[in-house]
Amino acid sequence: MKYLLPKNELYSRLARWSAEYSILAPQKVGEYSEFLPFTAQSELCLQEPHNTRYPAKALFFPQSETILKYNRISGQLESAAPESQKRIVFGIRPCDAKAVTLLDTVFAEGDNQDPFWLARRAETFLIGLGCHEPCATCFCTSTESGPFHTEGLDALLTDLGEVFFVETLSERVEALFSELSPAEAAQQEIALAVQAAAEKSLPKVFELDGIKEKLDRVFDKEIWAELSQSCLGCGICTFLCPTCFCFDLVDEAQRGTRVRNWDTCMYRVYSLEASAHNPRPTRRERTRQRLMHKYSYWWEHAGKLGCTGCGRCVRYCPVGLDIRAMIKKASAYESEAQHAN
Amino acid sequence: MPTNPSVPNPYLPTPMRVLRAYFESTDRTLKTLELSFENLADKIAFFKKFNPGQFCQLSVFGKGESPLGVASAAWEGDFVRFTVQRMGSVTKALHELKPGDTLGMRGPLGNGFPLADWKGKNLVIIGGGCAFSTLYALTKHVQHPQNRPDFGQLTVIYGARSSGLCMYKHDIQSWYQRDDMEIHQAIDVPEENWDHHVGYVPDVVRQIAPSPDNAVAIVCGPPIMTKFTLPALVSLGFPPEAIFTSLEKRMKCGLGKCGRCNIGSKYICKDGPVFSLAELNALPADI
Amino acid sequence: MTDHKPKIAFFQCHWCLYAPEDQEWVDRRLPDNIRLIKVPCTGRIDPLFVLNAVQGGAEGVVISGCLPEKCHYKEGNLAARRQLQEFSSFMDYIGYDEARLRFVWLDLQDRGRIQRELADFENQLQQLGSAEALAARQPLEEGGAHE
Amino acid sequence: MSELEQKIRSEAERLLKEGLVDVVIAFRKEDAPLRPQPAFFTHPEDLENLTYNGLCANNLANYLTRYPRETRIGMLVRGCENRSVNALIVEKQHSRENLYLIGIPCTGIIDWRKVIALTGEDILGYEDTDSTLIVRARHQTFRLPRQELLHPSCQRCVHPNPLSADILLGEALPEGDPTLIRARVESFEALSREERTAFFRQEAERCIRCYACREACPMCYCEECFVDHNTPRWTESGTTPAGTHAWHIIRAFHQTGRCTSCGACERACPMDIQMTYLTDKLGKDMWDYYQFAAGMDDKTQPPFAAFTMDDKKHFQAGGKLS
Repeated sequence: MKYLLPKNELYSRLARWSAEYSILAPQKVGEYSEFLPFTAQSELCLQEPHNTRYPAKALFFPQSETILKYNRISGQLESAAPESQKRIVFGIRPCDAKAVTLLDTVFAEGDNQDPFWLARRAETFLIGLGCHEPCATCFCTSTESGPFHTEGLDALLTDLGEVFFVETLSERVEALFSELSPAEAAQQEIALAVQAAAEKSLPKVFELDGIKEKLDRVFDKEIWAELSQSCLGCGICTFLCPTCFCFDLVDEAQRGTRVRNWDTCMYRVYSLEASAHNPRPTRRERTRQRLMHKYSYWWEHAGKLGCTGCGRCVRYCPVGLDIRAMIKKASAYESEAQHAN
Repeated sequence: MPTNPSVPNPYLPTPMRVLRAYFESTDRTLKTLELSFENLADKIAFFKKFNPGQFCQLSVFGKGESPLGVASAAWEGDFVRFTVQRMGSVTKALHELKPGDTLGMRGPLGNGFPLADWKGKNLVIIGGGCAFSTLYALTKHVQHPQNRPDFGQLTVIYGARSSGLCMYKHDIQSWYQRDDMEIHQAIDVPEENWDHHVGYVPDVVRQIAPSPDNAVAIVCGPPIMTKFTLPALVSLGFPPEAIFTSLEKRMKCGLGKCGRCNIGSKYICKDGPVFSLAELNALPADI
Repeated sequence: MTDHKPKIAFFQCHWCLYAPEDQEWVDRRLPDNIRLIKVPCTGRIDPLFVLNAVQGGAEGVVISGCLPEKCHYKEGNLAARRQLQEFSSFMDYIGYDEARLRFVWLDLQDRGRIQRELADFENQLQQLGSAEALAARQPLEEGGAHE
Repeated sequence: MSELEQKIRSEAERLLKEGLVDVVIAFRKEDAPLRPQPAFFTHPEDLENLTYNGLCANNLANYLTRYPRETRIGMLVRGCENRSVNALIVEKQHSRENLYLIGIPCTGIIDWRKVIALTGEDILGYEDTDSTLIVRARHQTFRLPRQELLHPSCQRCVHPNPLSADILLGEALPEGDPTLIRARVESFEALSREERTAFFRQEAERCIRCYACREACPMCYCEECFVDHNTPRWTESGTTPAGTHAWHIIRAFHQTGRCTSCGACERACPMDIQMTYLTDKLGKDMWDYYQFAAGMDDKTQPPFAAFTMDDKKHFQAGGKLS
């Protein structure tokens, strides 16, 4: 169904929903925005072209969480799986919503499903806000996504100035919007025009066709040394990435808990073995792993690209490394001979 | 869309107790732990899934988890055996455990050896160092009278740096008396009173030259040994589909989620640790 | 407030020449609220140790070392002084009261001083009240705490 | 292309062509808007990509420790980078003979975040002039006053000129006002204890433990960082308050007498965490107690390594500095 949500009714609408749901929406923290619980005092940040700085995956897969508690003396163990909670994530961007569906393939499919992910995911509605002004660092149109991509969303909002054009995408959120006035054909046309214009403002930076094969071919080539030369080896690109899911399990001996923390293949210690052997000893191998995982291995694991083009890694890389340029260079690098010329 | 939040916590270990703990090597870097189950249900669940070649995550609470290959066969009894090399903080803590101590275990994890595919074949088992532990489990499994008819000839080649580092000495000594298998042991440098092979495993393999006819070769050992043994087997005529090895990498979850043991399209913990050489050749050289 | 016994982490250089009865008291009769951590030299005390004590719920930290010219390792305590002194002023800067860190550099002649210092320090901590702001970790229970 | 950029390029070209160095570390043109990248030139023909302007934000001395000491390195250095190089030489991380420092008097690094907050990201080009940054965005051209765009560390910079460069390109600039950096520390010291704690917590607890501050810092070259050490583990591993506090306290403290106030840590931080107020405090203390400032020459040991028996006159009976 299609509805119109006047902007001046937004806060009262959210307040009404908040009786039944806890609502998470982007709000300003200093210079950036972050998903925070909506309260009567909240001021939403929906106009900023930039996405929230911290990725929305954290709402389902927090950076640090206790997975079990133990008592070393009694030997008692206790699982710390969370309770499912009715939540609405309001204003999530399409790239982040798509990323959540990508992470479903890791945590919610096949054997050994992750109860932590499932509990947070089951009753959480994703109400997305399309990007009518995509940023120059965004590249969702190149990554099987787009500024108004609907994958993973329960509803999608299009900013039409005074009103949001709402398109519901799943049965389960229909009741939330049923009191709103339905959108007419004219408004839908305006919305489509806004969506098309946004899409057009973001031309593709690379074609995905054959990119996996091209990258697989250059796996052991020198290009990775060149691409990773200025890399600092920090965790920004992976921690801010909405699809990176690597984690570490650590015993906090002083608390008696085993916690799960985000981890990143960009750290030296990530792959360092107790014998001191490190299969990825330099930034060259680590950078390669990050890019190959997203642009080659994901396809084999899940049949999908592991990047949604949100642009966070481009925007916040402290040395200005741009994954778009890196992928382009790597996939264009066919042979050492060509490089020498 | 995920719908079922009531799945069990796969990171929660099952409680275990140390039944026996003894050193395997004279330098005290290798220690064998035999663990018994605290709960009957856990024991039933474990043996329902268990297959030689699989591994478990052993937990020492406060220190963390360490992935270790199972070194016992199911018929040996209601316990699970591991041989632990003292290396990092967790294995050090494992070495400090005494009979009666409790610890956690998750598993069995991974695929294990494809025993069903090997039915009727001759087995050439080649191991080096403490990585022999899972091959010991395999050999024990095959030796059982019920399983023995499923396989043809059984040849075991086991190398260690010195006689002091040879594991499961008593039992292996008894294998020389068996008429249903061949056992070859090797150490790297000559020692007094050692009347078996001397030399590196790849060379010993070339010397023994097991026949590739209707055979599979299983190689587990330190990376350097594996690296040179695989080509030795290829040159003996074993096709890559008939050579198997077990990989190791740093692991955390053991469930194909934490990303750490990723190598190309595979996760060693979930899709392995046992791979055929043919499968390995298709993976990127990221190990 | 006054009957509250503040938790104190007490780092002692194990070469410190205490009078025998003082050492006996430290080793065997230290009150329950004081935890003794022996180190081979004050130079071994990484500021991390102090921070760890603070985060684990120590309301005060005492560091006892040798007089400048009496270090067993010649200059371990000299290195320690510069570092730990700066660390305490740095902790003060971010809000942890400097008065919760006390240095005691002493010698055989200072008979009974360590007991007096600890009693005085305990008194001082009682005046200061609780130190929750930076004790960011739950206090440890035996066997590992259940939160 | 600016005159300065041309000079740098010619000098780099000379060094490479004459075989005086193995590599020239400088900056190259950006892929992402306003973000020139550190670059490593080994062939003179690659130098066409070399760029230099106020948006070159990294401390290049950071890359020094990646090379063996025998590698002859030509490096672009501004005031702070030169001091970092000096501090690294004091710590024997490279040898001065194998370095050729191309010095540039620095007019300050422009904070790209401040720029895009004003102009948006859709930037077609820009020009960095003495007093103005001219940004051509898609719909509008902005002329922004440069001084206001500078990164806070640069606004407080005391020594903008390289101190020991082999060649100085451009006119030396007047020294900065040394009271600014002190004033900031002093104003923080003047806050109440509760306010100081609150500020520290507000900043530190936003940390996502990405360690960009560590990796961007030339002085953080340890093979194994204290947070990665696990036998025993001294700090909490996650983004809990205990974990983030410990990281920020100890990271800063390890910089005592070593930090050159370049601000690279803050520029790298993805969460806009202020942390130079921590290292600046330590710098101020080192100056007040030991009259030492890091990186002013390549010989003097930092105070924590230069303790003496005479120190006892510094200390009162209680062990506090007098």
